[in-house]
Formats: sequence, C-alpha cells, structure tokens
Amino acid sequence: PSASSGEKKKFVVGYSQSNNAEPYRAQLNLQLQHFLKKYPDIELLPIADAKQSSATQVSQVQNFITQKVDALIVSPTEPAPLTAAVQQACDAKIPVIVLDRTVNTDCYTAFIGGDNVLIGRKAGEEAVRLLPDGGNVVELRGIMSNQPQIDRDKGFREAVAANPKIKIIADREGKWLKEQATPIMQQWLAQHQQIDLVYGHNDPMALGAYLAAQAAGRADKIKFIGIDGLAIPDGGIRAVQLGQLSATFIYPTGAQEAADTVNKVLHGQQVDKKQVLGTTQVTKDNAAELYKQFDLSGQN
Amino acid sequence: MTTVKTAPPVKAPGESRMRRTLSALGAAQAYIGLVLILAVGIATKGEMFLNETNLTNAIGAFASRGILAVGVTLVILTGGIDLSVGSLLGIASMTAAMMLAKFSLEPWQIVPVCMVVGALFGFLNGAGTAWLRIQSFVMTLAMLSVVRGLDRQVSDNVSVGTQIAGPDGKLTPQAEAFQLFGTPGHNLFDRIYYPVLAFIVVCVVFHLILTKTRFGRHVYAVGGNPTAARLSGVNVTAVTIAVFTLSGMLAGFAGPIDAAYSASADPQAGQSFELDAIAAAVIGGASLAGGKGTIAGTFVGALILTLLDNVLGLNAVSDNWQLVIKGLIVVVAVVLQRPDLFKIFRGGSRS
Amino acid sequence: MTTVKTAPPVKAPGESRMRRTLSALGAAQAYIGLVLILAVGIATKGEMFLNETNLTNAIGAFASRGILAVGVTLVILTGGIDLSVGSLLGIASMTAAMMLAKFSLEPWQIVPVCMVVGALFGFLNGAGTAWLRIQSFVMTLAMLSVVRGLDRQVSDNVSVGTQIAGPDGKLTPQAEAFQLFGTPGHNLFDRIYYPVLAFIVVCVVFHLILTKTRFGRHVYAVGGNPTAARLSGVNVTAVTIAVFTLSGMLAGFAGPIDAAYSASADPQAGQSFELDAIAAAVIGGASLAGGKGTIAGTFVGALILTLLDNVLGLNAVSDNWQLVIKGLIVVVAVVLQRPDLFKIFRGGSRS
Amino acid sequence: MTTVLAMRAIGKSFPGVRALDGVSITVAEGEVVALLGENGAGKSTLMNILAGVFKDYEGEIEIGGEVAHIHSPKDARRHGIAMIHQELNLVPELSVADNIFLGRERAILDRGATEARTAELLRGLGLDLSPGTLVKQCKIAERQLIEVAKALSQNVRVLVMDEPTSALADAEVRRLYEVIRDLTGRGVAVIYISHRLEELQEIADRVVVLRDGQYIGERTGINRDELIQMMVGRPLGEMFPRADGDTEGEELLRVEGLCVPGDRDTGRTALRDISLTVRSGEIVGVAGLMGAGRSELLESIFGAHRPSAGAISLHGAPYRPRSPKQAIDRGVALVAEDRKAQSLVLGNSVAFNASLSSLGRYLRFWTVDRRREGTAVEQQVRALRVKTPGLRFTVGNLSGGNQQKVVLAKWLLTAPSLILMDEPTRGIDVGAKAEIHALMSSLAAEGKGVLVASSELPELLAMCDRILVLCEGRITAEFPRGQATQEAILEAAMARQQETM
Ligand SMILES: Nc1ncnc2c1ncn2[C@@H]1O[C@H](COP(=O)(O)OP(=O)(O)OP(=O)(O)O)[C@@H](O)[C@H]1O
Ligand SMILES: Nc1ncnc2c1ncn2[C@@H]1O[C@H](COP(=O)(O)OP(=O)(O)OP(=O)(O)O)[C@@H](O)[C@H]1O
Ligand SMILES: O[C@@H]1[C@@H](O)[C@H](O)OC[C@H]1O
Ligand SMILES: [Mg+2]
Ligand SMILES: [Mg+2]
Repeated sequence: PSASSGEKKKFVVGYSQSNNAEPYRAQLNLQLQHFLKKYPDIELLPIADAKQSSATQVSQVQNFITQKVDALIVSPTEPAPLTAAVQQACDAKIPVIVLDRTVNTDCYTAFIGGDNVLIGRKAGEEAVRLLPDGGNVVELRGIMSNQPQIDRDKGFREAVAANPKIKIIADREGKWLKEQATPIMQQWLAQHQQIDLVYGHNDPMALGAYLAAQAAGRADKIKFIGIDGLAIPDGGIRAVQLGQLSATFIYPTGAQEAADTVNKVLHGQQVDKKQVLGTTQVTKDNAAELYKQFDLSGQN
Repeated sequence: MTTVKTAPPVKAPGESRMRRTLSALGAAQAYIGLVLILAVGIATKGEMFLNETNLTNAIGAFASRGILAVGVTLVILTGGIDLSVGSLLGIASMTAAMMLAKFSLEPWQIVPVCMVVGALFGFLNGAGTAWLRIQSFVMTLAMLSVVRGLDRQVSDNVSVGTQIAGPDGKLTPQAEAFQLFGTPGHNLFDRIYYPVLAFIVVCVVFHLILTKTRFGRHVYAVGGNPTAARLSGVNVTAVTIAVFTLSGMLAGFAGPIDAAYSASADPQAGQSFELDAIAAAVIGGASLAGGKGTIAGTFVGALILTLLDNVLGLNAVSDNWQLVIKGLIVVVAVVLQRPDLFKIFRGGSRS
Repeated sequence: MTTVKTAPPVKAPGESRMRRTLSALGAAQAYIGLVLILAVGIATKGEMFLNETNLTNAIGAFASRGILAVGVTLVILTGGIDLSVGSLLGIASMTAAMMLAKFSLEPWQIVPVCMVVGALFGFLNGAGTAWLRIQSFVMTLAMLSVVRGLDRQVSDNVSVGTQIAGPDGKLTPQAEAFQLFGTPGHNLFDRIYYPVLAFIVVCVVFHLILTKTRFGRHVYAVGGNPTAARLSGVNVTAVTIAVFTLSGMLAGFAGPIDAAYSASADPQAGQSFELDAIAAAVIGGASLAGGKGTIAGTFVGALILTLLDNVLGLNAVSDNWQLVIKGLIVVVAVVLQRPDLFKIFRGGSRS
Repeated sequence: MTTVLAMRAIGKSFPGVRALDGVSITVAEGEVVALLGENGAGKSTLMNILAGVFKDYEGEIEIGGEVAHIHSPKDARRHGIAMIHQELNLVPELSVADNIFLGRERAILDRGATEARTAELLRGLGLDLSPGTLVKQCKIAERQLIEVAKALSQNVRVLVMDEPTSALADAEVRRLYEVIRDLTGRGVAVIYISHRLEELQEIADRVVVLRDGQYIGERTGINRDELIQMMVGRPLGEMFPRADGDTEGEELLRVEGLCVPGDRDTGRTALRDISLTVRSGEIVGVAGLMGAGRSELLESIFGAHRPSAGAISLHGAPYRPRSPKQAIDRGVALVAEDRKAQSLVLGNSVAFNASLSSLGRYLRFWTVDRRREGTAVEQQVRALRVKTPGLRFTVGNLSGGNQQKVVLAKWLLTAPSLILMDEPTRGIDVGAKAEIHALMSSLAAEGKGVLVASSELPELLAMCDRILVLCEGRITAEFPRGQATQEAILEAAMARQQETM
C-alpha cells in the first residue's frame, strides 16, 4: 500500500527479532542482512532484539510504527502477543512480513515460515528408518509453550506411531539450550539401560545429549536427530559430517524469501500471502554441499 | 526552669530559606537522570519521541512491571526483597485468561480474583519471612519456582489467548471488554490507555499510603530499625506480612494487564520481571538495606528504564550496543541523581 | 571506696561441655537439608543415585555455578551483591573459546587471560560500589547488561565451538587439551573430572582465605559493621574492591569450564546463573545483610541445589512438578538447617 | 611534663551545624584531661577529629611537637592515638579476640597468640569472658569493656575515652580507674569524656570545658559548681530535685512470681521469681550489677520477653502483654537501655521518631495529621530542650544526649501511666540530667508510676521512694527511701547463690 511514494529514494525497513542470541536466529539475521543488501534502495535498520520478551517486542513494533518505517518484518516470540501490535502497524498502513511464527490476525502482508509439523514428521520418519526393529527413544523438547516445540513434538509422534515397537520412554524440556540438555541426558543414561535414539527439537540440544552419551561411552549405540541444520562451524550440518548426528533437518530461515518479498511489496508488486517453506534432510552425503550453499561467512 | 540558649529548633532567618532552596534542589536532583534521557530523546528524535502516542506506548509497555515495582518498593522499604513478583504476575495473568476463556467472566469479576490469588501467595511469602524467619530472598525465590511450576501445570504449558471469538466469529463482549486492560490500540473513552492510568493510580495510592498513614510510617520504621520499631509498639510481624501480601496483590492486579497487553497468558509471562521491578525501585533511590526509598523515586526509576529503551530503540541503536549503553546510562543516572553527589567528588567523609 | 570482688560470672563446670556439644550439634544441623536429599536419593534410586558417575555428573553440571557462588559469597559477606557473575562467566567462556578457535592457544594460557578479563570487570564493579558509592545491586545489574552486550557483539550472537579439528580432521592438540576443562567424559589422569576438582579446590582455598587470613577477617568486619571496621583502621574501600575483583576473577576462572562443558561458548552462556549462585550462598546460611556466612555453607547450598535437581530428574518427576517441589524443598531445607530452629517453634521472643 | 598533644584552632561544620569553632587543647604526658560540656557541645566531634574519623576539618594537630596529618583512623593509629568511641563500634558476628585486634592482624592469623593476649587483657579488666565468644553474645557493659581492652591492646601515647563508663556499674568503673592510673604511670596521656562529675573529681588532673562548639576555659582544681556554671552558662539548682514521694497512692503495677527464661545467644539473664509493686506517684529504683537482669525485668514488664511463670496486674486488672504494642496500649512505656539499637530509627527525622509510638493520637480519616503531630512533637522538643536544627533533622546526627531526649519525648507523647526507664540518664549532661530528674518527679507528682533501673547509685538514692536490688535475676533486697545506702545496696547486689548452681 505504501508503494505510492514513487519519488522516494530509499526505503527503510525495520525488523524485530524475538531473540538474537539463538544460533538459528543469529543466522537468520545474518542472512536477512545479506539478502537485503542486494537491493540498494532498501535500508535495514539495526535489528531489534526482543530477548524473548513479548512486551519488549510489542514496544519495538510500536517504535517502528513511530519511526514510520516503510515495511516491517517480525519474527514473533509467540502468536498472540504480537497480534495487536501487528494490527496497529497494519492500521498505520505499514506492510508487515511475519517470519517464522504466525500471528492471529489476517492483517499482514505475508507470512513466511517453515512447517514444524512437517519437520517433526520427517524426523519421525527418519527415526523409523533408523530403528527398523523398534527401540527406545528420548525426546528433548524446546521451551514447552513455544509453538515450534508443540509442532515438532506432534509431527514426530505421528510419524513414529508407524512402528509400534518404537517407544518414547522419556521426554523433558531442554529449553532449546545445549547446556540444559547434557545433564538431562546424563540422568537418562543412568535410568535407562537401553536408549536407541535421541530426538532433539534443535541441534544444540541433540549435541548436548551427544556429549553426555559420548562421555558414558554409549554414543555409538545411540542415534541422534536434530533440527535446524545451520551452516556454521558449531552447527548441525558439521555435526552430521562428523557423524555426531545421524541426521538433521534444515529449518529454513526464510531470509531470502523475506528479502524478495519486502522488495516486491515496496515496489508495489504482488506477493503470496502465505509462503510455507519446505525442509531438507541433512545426511552425510549432502552435508558438504549444503554447508557450502548456506555458508555466509566472508560474504557479508 | 531558667532560660537556656540550647533553645528549641532555633533557625537563623536566612538559613532556613537557603536550606529550603537546597533541599528543593536536592529533590530536583532526583530527576536529573530522567531529565537527561528526556533531553536526549527530544534532541535526537524531537516530535517523534515527544508525542502522546510514543510516550503512552513506552510507558504502557513497562506498566505491569512498574506496578510490580511499587509492590517491591514496599517490601524493600522493610528491608526485604521479593523475587516472586514475576511469577505471581504470571499466574495472575493465566488466571485472568482462563477465567475469560473458560467461564466468560466480566473484567470486573476477573480483577478482584486475580488480586486475591496474588495476595494469597504474597501472604505465604510474608508468613515464611515473618513466622519461619526465612530470609526473604530464599523464601521468594522458592515461591518464584513453585508458582511458575503451578502456572505451567494448570496451563499445560500452552498459552491461553484472550481474544475469544463467539459463535458469530466476533469477539465475545467479555473478550472485547478485556482488551481495554491494555491490548495495544484499545483505550478507555477512546483516549486513555488503561495500563498507564493503572500504573499512575497505583503510584499515587501507594505514595499516599506510605506518606500519610500510620501503616506507612511503620513500614519505614521496620526497615530502618526493626528492634526499635518493635519496642515502639509496631507490630513488625504484621507489617512484614502486610507488605508481602500487598506486593502479591499488586502482582495480581498487574496480571490481567499483562494478559491483555499480550492478548494471551503465556506460561512464561513475567519471567525475570522481578529484576526490572527491583531495578526501578533501586534506581529510584530505594536502599536494599531497608528504610529508605519513595514511590516517587520508583516511578522515576521505572520511567528511566522504559524511556531509555524507547530512546535507544527510536535511534535505532543496535541491540548489542543497547545493552552496553543501557548499563552505562543507568550508572550515570544513579550517580547524577544522588543527593550527596558533590560530596563524593569533594571526597567528603562518610560514616 | 570499697574493694569489691566484682565476682566474675560463674559458670557451672558441666555447662561449657554442654555448650560445646550443642554448638557441634548446631553445626551438624547445617547439613540436615543435604542429608535429607541424599537420603531421599538413596531411598528412591539406591545405587543409581549413589555412585561416582552420577554424583560426578550432578556436581559437574553445577560446578561453574558453584565457583560463581564462592565469589558471590565473598561479596555477600561484605554486605553487597553481585548480579554480574553470570555475564562475566559468559564473556570469559567466549574469550576462552575464541582464544582456542582463533589463536589455538594452550589451556594454561587461556585460563589466566580469562581470569584477568573477569577480574577487570569485577574491579569495575568494586570501583563503582566503593568509589562512586552506587548500590552494588545497581552497579552489578548494569555490569550484567554491559558485559552481555559486549559478549554478543564480539561473538556476533553465534556460539563458538571448542572442538576444533585440524587439517587432518582430528582435534587440534589444544582443542584436545581444552576438553579436559570439563567436556563430559574427559578426565584428568583418566579419573578426576576437572570441574568437580576445580570447584572443591576453589572452596578450600577461599575457606582458608576467609578463616585464616587478615583479609578474611576484614571481609567479615566490613559486612558485620562497616563503621566499626573503618574506625579500626580496616581499609573498607580496598576490601570492597577486592571482593568484587575476586568474584570477577572466579567468574573468569569458571568461563573455560563452562565452555568445555558445552564444547562451545554460547552468547547466552551463564544467563541467570547469578540467581543460582546467590541461592547457593543464601541457602548455605549467608545473610544478605552481610557479615554472616561461610564457604562450607555455600558448598552445602550448592550441593543441595544440584543434588535436588538430580534426585528429581532420576525419579522422572515432570518438569512442572520439579519446579514446585524444588521450591518447597529449598524452604524446608533452609528451615531445618537453621541453628535456632527450635526457638522458632517455642515462639521465643526476638529482638 | 612534656606536651604530647596539641590541637590548635580546630573547627568543623556539618550541614546546618557549626559543631566546633576554633577550639584548642593540649595534653601532657601522663596527664588525664577531662573534656566537659553539655550534650552537643562538640566533645565527641573534637575527639573524632583526633581519631581520624573525619577527613576534613580546620586547624592543626601536633603530636610530640610535630605537625601530624590525621585524616583517617590509620593515621591516628600511626601516631599512637587510640579512642574508645561513645557509640560502641564492634562487629557482632566476630569473636572478642577478633574485635580487639581488628585492623592489626598479621596477614596470616595467629589465633593462639591473639586469644592468649585477649585473655590477658580481659583479665586485667576483670572480665571473665572466653576470647572466642562472639561479641553478639556479650552484654552491653561487657561490650564497653571490650572496647576498653581494644584501646589498651595498642601501644598508645594518647588514649581518648568518650564516656567509657556510661554502661558500667560502680565496681567496673573502679577497675577502669586502676587501669587508667597504670597507664598514666607509664606516661600515656588520657583524654576522658564523662558527664559524671564525681568521676572527674576522682580521675582528672585538669578539666577543659566546651560550650556550643567553643572553648570556654579550663580548671585544675575541680570545683563542681564552677564547672557547671562554665558548662551551661548559668548556675544550676539542686541536682536531684525530689522531695519524698507519694507512697500511699493506689497500686499501679503488681508483679508476682515472675520467671523469664534466659537466652544464651544474646546473653540474656534469666529472671527468677520476681515480685514487686509500683504505686501511682511512686518512683521505684532497680539496682544491680551488670547482668543482674535489670534490663530484662523492665523489658519483660514491657512485653518484650515471654515469661514462663508468674502474674502481673496493672491498675488491679490482669496484664499479660505479649508484645510491646500491647503494653503501650495499656499505658506502659519503656525508655530502653540502648538508644541506638533499641529506640531510634537513626536514619529518620526527629519528628518521625518522637511520634512513632503515639501516631494513633494524630489520626484523622486514616491519615496522620501532620499539623497536630508537629505541634505535639514541637512541644515536647521544647520542653525537653532538645538541641536540634529542626524537627526534620536526622536523629542519627544529633549528639548522644540529645538522641536520648528524643527517646524520652517519644514516650512522653504516649501519655503513659507507668514509665519504665532503663538507664535514662546515660550520656546525659548535668543540666539535662537535672531536667530529666525533674521530669521524673513531676511525672510521679502527676500520679504516674516510675520504675527506673540505673547503674548510678547516687541517682537512685536521691530519686527513688524505694529501691529494689537484683542479683542473678532475683530480688535480693528492698529498701525504702532513707534506709538505703550505697554499701547496703552493693552487698545485696552481690548476694550470689553460687551453691544453687
Ligand atoms: N554526622 C553529623 N552530621 C551532622 N551533625 C552532626 C554530626 N555529628 C555531630 N553533629 C552535630 O555536632 C554537634 C556536636 O556533637 P557532638 O557529638 O560532638 O556533641 P557531644 O559534645 O559529644 O555531646 P554528647 O555529650 O551528647 O555526646 C551537635 O550539634 C550534633 O548534632
Ligand atoms: N544491643 C542490644 N540490643 C538489644 N538488647 C540488648 C542490647 N544490649 C543489651 N540488651 C539487653 O540488655 C540486657 C542485658 O542486661 P541484663 O538485663 O542481663 O542485665 P542488666 O542488669 O540490665 O545489666 P546492664 O548493667 O548490662 O544493663 C538483655 O536483656 C539484652 O536483651
Ligand atoms: O533452534 C531454534 C530455536 O532457537 C528457536 O527458538 O526456535 C526454533 C528452533 O529451531
Ligand atoms: Mg558525645
Ligand atoms: Mg541494663
């Protein structure tokens, strides 16, 4: 709607990120900056970090409205809290691109995000493949109230139901953090003689569990599956290459799509309102190639 | 008996005027930090910063924490600390959302219930501190954990939305009304943003309680010297329990505001709000040793915190640097607004 | 005038023996909370709980926070508080990982540098508290924010791994050695888990410093009665700066341990560790009013916290109920291990 | 004799207060110089300057003929100056030995040596305390002696004692004199501050008088009336203005068989089988040695401790106070022993403290009526001649004696019918003491009952209609007015029941 300003030289875009300090989101930020650079008439303001607080994020969105940005990108902490703020932006005629997690209103320009139920299901299918004779699975969950956690759990359980001999014998909240996952896994190893597979809702948790299993000398008897597949030295793709994870699934950041969408919107072009992104399974075979594809180091 | 020169409050005529001026200046100094931030805001962003919407937004975002800060100030004045307020706000916001979602209760029914829930847990904090004589830091830290656990359990770790649609697809009248508690863009009488109003009213009420009532005096006495307070006839136990209960009650009051603001009750809502609340009180001059502090100070402290965020945000400072600058400015503000500022640099003696 | 015999307070011979017994019992009582948790652990999980690996794992997971707790205890003893230790651990762990990843430095080069980095920030905390006379709560809260901002800035918000492979695809010798700092499964002399050893050594060293040295006395004096300390010629400013510097230094020392434990330095590492550290000290009997507390107490407090987690985890208690039960047990433990436990229930008067 | 110390033209200002103005004094080797002056005259301030408490001041200090720059306690110690402060300054959580050697420890503690030395010092003062005892377990008089021991443990040239005896009973005072004489015999110069003129007569070689922060003069021969004249600027009437009281009034307080358990942690004495009465219009004294349980008795009547047996009645009705609040509601007041720890909220104002116990009287529509409160407080402050720059002045910055008057004001404002006074004139100057005595008399004349514990026997002998003597928590004697003598009281005070223990 704001594309009418034809004589404008430069468009200003604001982006509110729910928490910079998660590797996945740091990568998203990096990619977004990278892809937006391709459009010289678009200026991305410093990314606003809500540090996991909805209240902070709401006021960030309001700040951007106050600053009269030409377009707004939001990665909500949770759907509900950001709904009213996004509505306010929409009322102020600012196009809003919602990234990764949704909001409960239709008044936005585009939603771009992965399908976590799908990713969970793929992870489950991989588990079924890895455990043809069934086995014991433990599940490290993200922050319990986060939508990706709920969806990744749901998809996974649906998929492993295919083999009734696969049992999820324990699950706990690892809060997306590596450091939380290690002691939990240590306790599971003490409790359970047989653990065949660890499903971590993200790579850091899966890797935290891997550390514990390796220490107990049981890593080679256990398969590890993670999610995110970041192309960073400390990320999931490398871990698959090193054989620490059996598989991980790329949780697409949507940065490239977001950049394209913003550009189109600012120039009055039509965009798809809902852009659901697929996932790619990272295996030993495609890891090197995928890493190269997504590696941004040295490009910014 | 004979007329002595030791004489009652004798004041040299000029002296008292000078003194009044000085003490007024001293009082004004308490606002220097705030004024500084306002000045920077206006200088850098002018009208964009200094307009009703922006200020309302900024204060509204902090209002629920500001209300917690008032309760925490009471506790700090008695020499205690309350780390549980964030959790209490969380469970109150969950209570509010559930009452709305499950029973379609009206806002005026929801608020008192939330306040009672908060007050109840607050009472337990007070009882543990006063009767079992557990250090309030431990007691309220334990409460933080217990209440967060309960909150997550009753909600099944799922956030509960407050924008509840009726069969006609439109919001129910109760949900519609609930938005007035602070869902951004919803104002009382189309003008007044309730969180800001509520914060100010809470400040005024508790300012009056602390400065005008016997209870207020007792709060200061308990924090200043509990032994002397007890021997002066103050019921130290009752005052202690009362401040924790009030702090809990205020957290309960802030719960629905937080739920409306987020249009949902997140089982994590309020997490780490206690630090912001305590920071507001302490930046406002409250001493964690007890006996020293005011609601006006806490109000200023809250404004400093939220306007600082706002100014940095409007100036599009990057987030990492925001953290750095925020820390530095808080230190500067605290130093500047100290009444004995000049003494420090003169290297005056301290006792 | 009359030569009076001032007759010294007479003590019955048996009395002092009874007194000694009582005070030894009193000391034993400080461990009741811990003993209780051990008992529950053994009763419910027997050998699964009570074996070297499990206990090592449990203590190892807490070791870095335990080390922070020792530093925080020093600060608390002087009547201050240090909220920045979590951030300091974070930046130290990032420093360690970067020194390893970028410059392939040896562990023995990394640790001192991290300690210096921590000590430097700690010194600033102390300077702000002692010289600018900012309440330590505000000063260290500001530092928490500043240091976290710097940490995120230098790391670009990306975690830095410590398992660095050389061109041959195997870990570099430095990375290999770095693992000994606490990557699970890597032990010194194939037996000793460094984080546990480091925690115990830190406790012993600081126990000795506090009980056997002049500096230790001065720490207690400054917290117990700063005026008296100053009038006795204690350099209150120097002691204050020293405890904050030491606390920072210990956070720096804990940094590499944390990085090794996770085989990476996360820009969020150490977040909210300060609460755990303070909780360990306070559960161990330290008084936030200053002057009261011991390293032995803090050690017990740390064990209570981590073993409680362990026992609940091994018993597969759900995450939500863990929060609830943890809060309750901490309260019970604190009440049980109070030396004046019985007085409370006798309703003895207090002054 | 050679001059060891000279303070020249010393001046010091606090915000709103000129505490000292051009004061000079000199002290010679082996001499005891007494500093005398009303409350707030500036005595403590002058000595605090000498002890390095204040960083800045005007004037100059010479030690042994050379200019000494004293701006910190460390400087003072380096010049061989030690001071026993008026307000006790010990660290409660540390042991007696640790307190005595605080600031002078070796880098690595040598506990054995310090404890041995401490035991020796304590023995010299007649104090049988184990060096490892925590100070928080010591009684207030013991603490004062620990302060003395702390000062003595240093190698001093000049020893300043700011009211070292205010918490001590006669016997301990005597012991202290012996110690002082021993010190002066070895050439130590002593500056001694006290409001007990009798003490000065006995111990001081010379008396220097201050008034309103100024040097007024000095005398070698101690002439009581002249000193008072110099001090307060006017002659003072009779010291103990009391005629025989009304011993026939109706019974106000009756205590029967009261027992209160002791408390080892705080060093509280147990009370055993106490019975007593106080009539309206009567002043009853309580005498006893340190730790006899005088404070404990008053505090128990005030509801601060829970009795294990016994009955109390007030105005003929049963009275079982479970807290000070209940006692106050029944018209009982307690002027406690330790004003700093037990009576005042030091960081708050004079008005705040004075009205704290009587706020209920000024309530209007749930709020405290500031005007009525201010009027009432102002009236008391005037009547008691509290020297303060204003009602909003921080009470902690008043001189010790004026703080005590604020405590009295607080209790008078509750309009009590029974006043319990624990060392009410501690640290009070002669003029004010006379005023407080007059106040006690007039309270009694108004039909109130007064129960007063004091370590100053002359005060008790002059003021009381009856004197009870406590020893080890028991009443060992009772003397009606006129029959009591110092000797008889002391004997009863030492009637220990060692065989029963
Ligand atoms: N820290 C301070 N701040 C402000 N005024 C002070 C301070 N210390 C002392 N004063 C003031 O200085 C004056 C002198 O006080 P000082 O304590 O020296 O009296 P003093 O002679 O020792 O009295 P007393 O016999 O009651 O102990 C008093 O008016 C007092 O209020
Ligand atoms: N700093 C203090 N804080 C609280 N209470 C104190 C303090 N100092 C002394 N007390 C109280 O004073 C009393 C100690 O004196 P006690 O009653 O045993 O003997 P006493 O006859 O009053 O002796 P003294 O001559 O020491 O006053 C205790 O009741 C104690 O609670
Ligand atoms: O790892 C990611 C986590 O940090 C974020 O919060 O949610 C999605 C996850 O994949
Ligand atoms: Mg004095
Ligand atoms: Mg006494």
